Amino acid sequence: MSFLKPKTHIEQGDVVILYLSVNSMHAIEAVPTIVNKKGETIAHIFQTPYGSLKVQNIIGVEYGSRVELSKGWAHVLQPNPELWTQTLPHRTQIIYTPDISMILHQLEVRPGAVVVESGTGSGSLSHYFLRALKPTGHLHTFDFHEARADQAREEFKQHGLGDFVTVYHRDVCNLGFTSALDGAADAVFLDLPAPDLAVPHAFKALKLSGGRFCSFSPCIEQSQRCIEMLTKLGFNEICSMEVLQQESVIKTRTLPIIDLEFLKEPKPADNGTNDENKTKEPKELKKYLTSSNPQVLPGHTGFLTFATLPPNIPKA
Amino acid sequence: MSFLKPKTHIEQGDVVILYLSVNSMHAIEAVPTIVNKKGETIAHIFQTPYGSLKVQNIIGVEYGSRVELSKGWAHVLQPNPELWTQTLPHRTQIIYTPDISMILHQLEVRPGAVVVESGTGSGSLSHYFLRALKPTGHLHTFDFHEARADQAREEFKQHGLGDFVTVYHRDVCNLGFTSALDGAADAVFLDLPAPDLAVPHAFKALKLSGGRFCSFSPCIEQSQRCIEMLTKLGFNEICSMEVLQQESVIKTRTLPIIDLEFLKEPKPADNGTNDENKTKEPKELKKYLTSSNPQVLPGHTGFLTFATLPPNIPKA
Amino acid sequence: MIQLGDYIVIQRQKYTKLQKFGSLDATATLGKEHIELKSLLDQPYDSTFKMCVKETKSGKRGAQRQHSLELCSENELRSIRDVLGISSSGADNRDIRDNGEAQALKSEDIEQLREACNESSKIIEKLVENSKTFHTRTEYSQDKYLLKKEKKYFEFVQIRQPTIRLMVDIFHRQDAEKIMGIRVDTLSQIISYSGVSGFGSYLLYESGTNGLLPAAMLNSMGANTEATLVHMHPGNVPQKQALLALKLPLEQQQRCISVNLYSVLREYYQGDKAEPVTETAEQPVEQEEPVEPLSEEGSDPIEPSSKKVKLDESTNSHKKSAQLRWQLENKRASELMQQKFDSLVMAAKEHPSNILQALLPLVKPSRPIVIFSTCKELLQETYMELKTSGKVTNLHVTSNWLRTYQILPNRTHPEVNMTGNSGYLLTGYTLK
Amino acid sequence: MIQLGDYIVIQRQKYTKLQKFGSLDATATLGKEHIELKSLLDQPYDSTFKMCVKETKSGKRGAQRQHSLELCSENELRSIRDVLGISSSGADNRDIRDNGEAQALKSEDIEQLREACNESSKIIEKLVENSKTFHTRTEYSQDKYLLKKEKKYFEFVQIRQPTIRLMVDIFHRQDAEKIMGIRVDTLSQIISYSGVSGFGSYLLYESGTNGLLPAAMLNSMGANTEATLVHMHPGNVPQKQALLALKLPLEQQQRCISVNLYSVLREYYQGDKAEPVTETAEQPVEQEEPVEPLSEEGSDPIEPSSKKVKLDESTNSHKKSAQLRWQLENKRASELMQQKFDSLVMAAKEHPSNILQALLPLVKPSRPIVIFSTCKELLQETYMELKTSGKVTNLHVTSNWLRTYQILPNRTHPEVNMTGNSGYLLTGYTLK
Repeated sequence: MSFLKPKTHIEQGDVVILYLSVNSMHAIEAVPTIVNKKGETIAHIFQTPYGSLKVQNIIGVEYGSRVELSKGWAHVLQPNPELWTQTLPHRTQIIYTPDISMILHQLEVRPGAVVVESGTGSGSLSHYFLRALKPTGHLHTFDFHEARADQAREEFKQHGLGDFVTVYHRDVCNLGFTSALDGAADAVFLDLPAPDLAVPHAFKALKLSGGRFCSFSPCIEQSQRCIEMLTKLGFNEICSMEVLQQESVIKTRTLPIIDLEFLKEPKPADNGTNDENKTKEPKELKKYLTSSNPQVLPGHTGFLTFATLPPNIPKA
Repeated sequence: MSFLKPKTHIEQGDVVILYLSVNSMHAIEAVPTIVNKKGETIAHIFQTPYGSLKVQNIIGVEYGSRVELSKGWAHVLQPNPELWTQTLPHRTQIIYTPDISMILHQLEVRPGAVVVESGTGSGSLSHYFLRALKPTGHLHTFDFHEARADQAREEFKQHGLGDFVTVYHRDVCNLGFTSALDGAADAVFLDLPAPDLAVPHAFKALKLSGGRFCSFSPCIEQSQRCIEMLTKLGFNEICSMEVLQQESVIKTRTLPIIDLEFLKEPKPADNGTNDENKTKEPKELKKYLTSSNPQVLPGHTGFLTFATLPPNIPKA
Repeated sequence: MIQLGDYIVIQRQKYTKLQKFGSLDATATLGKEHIELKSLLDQPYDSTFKMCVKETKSGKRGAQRQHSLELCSENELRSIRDVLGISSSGADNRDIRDNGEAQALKSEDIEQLREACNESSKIIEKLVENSKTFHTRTEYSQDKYLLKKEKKYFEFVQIRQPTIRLMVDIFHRQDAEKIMGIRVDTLSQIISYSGVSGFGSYLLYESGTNGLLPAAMLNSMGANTEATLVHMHPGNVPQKQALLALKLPLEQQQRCISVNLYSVLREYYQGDKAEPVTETAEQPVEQEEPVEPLSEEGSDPIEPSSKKVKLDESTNSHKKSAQLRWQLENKRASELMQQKFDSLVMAAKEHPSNILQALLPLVKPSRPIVIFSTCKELLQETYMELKTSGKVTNLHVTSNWLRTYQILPNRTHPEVNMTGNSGYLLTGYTLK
Repeated sequence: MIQLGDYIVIQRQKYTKLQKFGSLDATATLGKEHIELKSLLDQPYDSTFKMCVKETKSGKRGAQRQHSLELCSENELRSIRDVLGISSSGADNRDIRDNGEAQALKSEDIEQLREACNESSKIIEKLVENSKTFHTRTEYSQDKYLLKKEKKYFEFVQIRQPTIRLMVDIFHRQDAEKIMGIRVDTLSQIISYSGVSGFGSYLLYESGTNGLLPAAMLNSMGANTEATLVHMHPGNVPQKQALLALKLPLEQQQRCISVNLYSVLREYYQGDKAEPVTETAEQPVEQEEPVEPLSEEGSDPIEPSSKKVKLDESTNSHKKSAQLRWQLENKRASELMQQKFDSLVMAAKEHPSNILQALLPLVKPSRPIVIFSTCKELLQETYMELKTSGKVTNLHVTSNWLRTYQILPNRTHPEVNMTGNSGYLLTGYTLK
C-alpha cells in the first residue's frame, strides 16, 4: 500500500526500496515470511552484495532509516514512480522519467483527469499517471498481452492504487478503447508499434470538449504515419520532440601543474644523476571540482508526438 | 593570393579578415582604390561601427597586427577556410566547420587526393577541400547554377587556388560528372536536394581501387533514399550521423550568499526601521567562473551519410 | 466562458500571449495590431475570432491598426494554399536571382490593400499575382513564402484558457529570465522528482518565477484534495501572476501559503517571541500580501521596490486586517513546518547552500528534494556538501536536451534552432 | 600488398582491431578465436578471408579455437537472411513468453555443431530450425535474432590498411583514455582549426595519444610537401604506434620531429650552453629515440618507465649514435622554433596554462591555436587568462554532440547510445 500517499513507517505488505547505492536498489515486499519453491513457508531473507537482510526486521521502521545487513548496511526508502521505474523487473522496454515528465506535462494530467493508456507494459508509466490523477481521476490502461494485463492489475491493487485504475486485456488497434469510454477521456497516451491505427480510437475516446494526445515511438516513421492520421482527423498543435537527459558526473580531480621557467636558466653545477629527476620536472598538484558527462549517454529513447483535439469536432 | 599558404605580411590583392569582435569580422580586399558605381576610381575606404579604415594603410602590414580605425581599432588576420566561412556573403545555405571537419576526416582527404564535389554553392566547403588536398591533389566542383559556378571559379583564382580546382557548370543529377572523371576520384561529396539521383554517377567517378562517399542532407528522407541507392550499388560501411557543436559561454558571475542563522536569535532591541533592512538580509557576494550554453544552439544542420565503395566492384 | 477579470491566452498562429481581460475597455497588442477585447465576454474559451480593422493610425513604427473582434466559424479557417489554388511550381531554384525586384507591389500599395480588404488570403493572393518569381519557385520555396506572408497578414485569433503548459511556453519565449530560465522539460521534471500530487505537504522556495513554480505545484496538487504547499520567497510580495491566471477554486488557492523566507523562519524559530502582535505597524519588509486579491506584479527580490509603497496606499484602509493576515499565514506555515514536509523544491537566485541548510531539517526522511539552478557550478558545490553531510542520498545532477522536430512529408528534420539551456537539477532523497 | 612488419586492421563485421603483422608466426585474437596471420602475406589489402577451424582447446573461459585464414571471394558473403530463405513471421509478440526454453539445442550441441561445420550460415540455420519461437516472432524480432547470431558465428574477416579514420575508431572504442579521450569529431576539428596542411610549420604538444595526434597532423601535411611538424612530449620516448601504422614514406616521417618538452626548451633557451656534446652519456631522462625504427610502446608521461631501461640495453651498441641523434633532433626542432610556427596544437594531461605560456611565444601572429582538454574547468581558466592577456583573439570554447543514426526502412532512429564526452577545444588566433 506504499504508493497511495506519503507515509512515515514501514507496514507489513509495503513495497520498500532497499537502497544500497546509486546503481543498486531493490524493491522488496515487507513480509516476514515467504513460500519457497518447495511450498514451505520460510523466513524472508533478502540477499545483497553487502550481506543478507532479515526482512521482518524492517517492519515498523521509519522510512529513510539505515538498516543493518550482515556485512554492511543500506537505507529503506518509500517507493514512488521514479524509484519503482528504476527497480522494477524489466518485463518490457520502459519509458524513463525525463520522457514521462514531459508526457504528464503535455497531457496536462492533474488530479481529476481521466487518462487512457495503451499499452500497459510493465506498468511503469501507469504509476506516474496514477500519482498525478489520484484521488479524483481515473486511468484506463490497455494491453494486448493477457499475462501482462493480469500482472499489472494485481500490482496496482497491491500498491494501494486499485481504486483509481481499470486494466483491460484488449487489442486496441483493432477493437478500440470500448464504447464505454467514448468521449470520456481528457488525455490519451499511445505506446504502440502502429500508433496510427489507434489514433481514430483515441479521437473517439477524447471528450467532446477536446483533449490532449501523445504517442511515444522509437522510430521516426511511426511518428510520421501517426501525424498524418492526426492531421486527417482534425487534431492541431501537433508537435514532435525528443527529451534527452544528461547526468553530470561530479568529482574532484587532482591535476599536475608543471613549471618550465627554470629551463631558461643554465643547470646548476653537476651534482649527480639522482638529483636530475627532481630538478627536471618541478610539479605541483591542484584540486579541481569538475563535472563531466558519463562515458555513455542515452542517445535516443523515442519521439514524443503531442496533439490537441479541439473542442466540438463532430465524431460521426 | 592569401589562401595558398601561411604568409606574414599583407600584399596588395590579398583578401584580409578585418576582425572587430567575435561577432563582427569582414573579408576585405587589400587594394588601395576601388571603382564606384559611377565608374570613378576612388580610395578604398571600409566602413565599420568603429569608424572607417583606409585600406591602403594595411598593405605591407604584418598579419595579426592592430590597425587603427577612425573611431577605434581592429586586427587584421590572414584568411583561412574557417574565417572565410564566417565572413563570406551568404549566397546559399552553407555548411559549417564542425560538419566540414567530419566530412574531410571521413572522406580521408589529404594532400594528393582527387575530390569531386557537388554543388559548389558559395565555395565555402571547396576552400576546405582545397586546403586539405593541395598542393598535389585536385578538386572537381560542380554547380547547376551558372552564375554561382562562374563566381566560384573567379574567387578560387583570386585566392591563389586556381591551379588545384576545376569548376564545372553542369547538372550532375542528369548528366553525371563527365566521362573524363570516370574512375578518377578518391572521394565524392554531394550536397544536393536529391542525392540518390547522383549516387550512380558518384559510383562511376570513384576509383576502381575504391573510395569514400559523403552526402549532406537537411532532411531524413533524403538520407533514406540515398542509403537505399548506396546499398543497391554495393557501397558498404554506410553510416549516418549528426555533429552538433556547442559553444560554452564563459563568464564570471557574482552571486549573493545569504545568511539565515541570525533568525534563530531574537531581534536586537528596537533601533529604528532604517536598520531593519540591514539586519534582515545579511549578504555576501562571491565570484564564480562559470560556463553555460548560449540561449540558442544549432539544433540541426544536416545528416551526414558516409559510405565506402570497396575495391574492384565492376562498373559495367 | 470568458469572464471579466480572467487571464486569457491570445493565440495568433503560433504566437501566444498572456493577457488580463480586466475591463470591457481592455485592449491587447500583437505587434502593430491593437485588438479590443470587449466582444470576448461570455463567449466560450477556445473560440476563434476574426480581427476586423476599425482604424489605422500612423505611429512611430509605421501604421498602428485598431481591430475589433468578431466570433467566427471553423470553416472560415481554410488553408491559404487551398484558397489560392496554386498549382504551377518550378523544379528547382536554378533560374532565380535574388535582386529584390521580384515583388511589383510597393509597400504603400500593400498598406492600402491591407486597409481595403480584411482577409489575409486576398492580400496574399494579390502579392502572389504581383510576384515575378513565385511561379518559378519550387513547391518548398512557395510554401515558405506563403507561410511567411500568412504569418504577417493572418487575421484570426483564438482565445484560450491559461494552463501551466501554455504559460511556461509564453513566459520562456517572452523573457526566460523572469522565470529563472526554467524550461518546459525542467519544469516537468521538477514536478516528477518532487512527487507533488494530491496527497502530502510540500515546501517550495523560489526567488521569483512570475508565480509559475507555485502554480505548477498547486496545479499538480489538484482541486478538492488534502495537499498543502508552503511557498517561501525572499521579497515583500510573492510573484503570483501564473497562479492567478489559473483561476483555481478558492479552497485550492488557500492551500498555497505564501510567506517571506526571513519572516517565516523567525516565526518558526522564535514563535510569539519574534513578533508581538502589537508591533504590526512596523513590519514593512516582512509584510506579506494576503492570499487572494493579489497584485500580479512581482517585486524585485533584492531591493524593496517602490511598488510596495503603492500597494500599501491602496490597501491602506485594510492595513490592520492585512497585517494580521500575513501574520496568520506565517502561523499556518509555521505549523506545517513543525509537522515537516513531504518534499522540498528550491529555485534560488542566491547561492542555494545556506537556504538548503535552513530548510532541509524541515523535510521528513525518505523524501525527495529538488534544487534548480541555471548555474551548474553552484550545484556542484551543493552536491559535494550534501554528499559529505550524508543527510541526502541518491544524489544526481542532471540537465536536458530538448529537440523539437519538423515532421512533414519528405521534409522531416530536427528544428534548426534549439534552446541552449535547460538549467540544472540536483535531486536526492533525505535520510533519517 | 600486405607485408611483414605492417600494421593491419582486422575487421570482423563491425569489430575492428589494429594488429602488427610482425612475423609469419604471428596470430591475432578476436574474442575466443585465435587466427594465424601467415596466409596474409603478399595478398592485397581489403581482401576477405575465411576463418577455418584448425583445433579447439578448452581454455579457462570456454573453448579457444585456432583458425587459419583462407582468401575467399566476394560472393561467399551473402546475406544470412537470403541464405536461410526465411519467410514466415508473426504479426507481433503477443503470444511469446520468454521462459528460456525456446531453443531446443543445448550449448554442448552448439559447440559440436560449431566444430563440425565451418559456416555460420549453417549453424544459424540449425539454430533457427531448433527454435520453437522463431517463426512466430515479428520480422523485426527475427532480424534482431539473426544479427545477434551472425555476430557470434560470423567466419569472415577483412584485412584493411590502417588509416587515421580506422584507427581513431579502434583506439576510442578499445580504450579512449589511451588517446586522452579524443573523439572522432574532436580530432577532425583539431585538424581544421589548426589549419594543418601541405604548407607550413606546425607545433604540437601532447602528453600521450598513442601517436594519434602526430599521425593525424602528419597525414594532413601529406607526402612530398614542405610542411614540418615539431612534436613535443613529456616522456622519455614518444608514443608512435599510430604513426608507424600509417606506413608513411620516409621523407614524410622525417618531417615529424619528436622531442622531449624539457630537453628541447632547454636547447632552445640556452643552445650549446645547455648540453655540451661531451656530456652525451649522462642524459637518461631527456634522451630521445631516433625517428624511424621506433618502439610503439608509449612510456608513461609522469614517471620514467622500466621500458626505458630495456630500450637502452637493446640499443646499447648504437648508444653513441642514438644519443647524437636526439641531440640533432633537438637542434632541428630548435631551429624551427627560432623561425616560429604556423599553428599550435596542445593536448595536455597537465594544466595547459604554463605549457601554453612557454609555447605561445613560438607562434607567429595571425595563427590558430587549438587546445584540447577533457576538463572544461581547465579551459575556462585558460580562456580567462588568454582573454586578459590580449595575446589571442576570437577565443572560443566548444564541445560536440555526435549522434549516429540507424537508417533502415521503417526503423529509422538515432542510435540508442551515444558517447558522452567529446572533450573540449579552446581555439583562437594569435595577435602581434
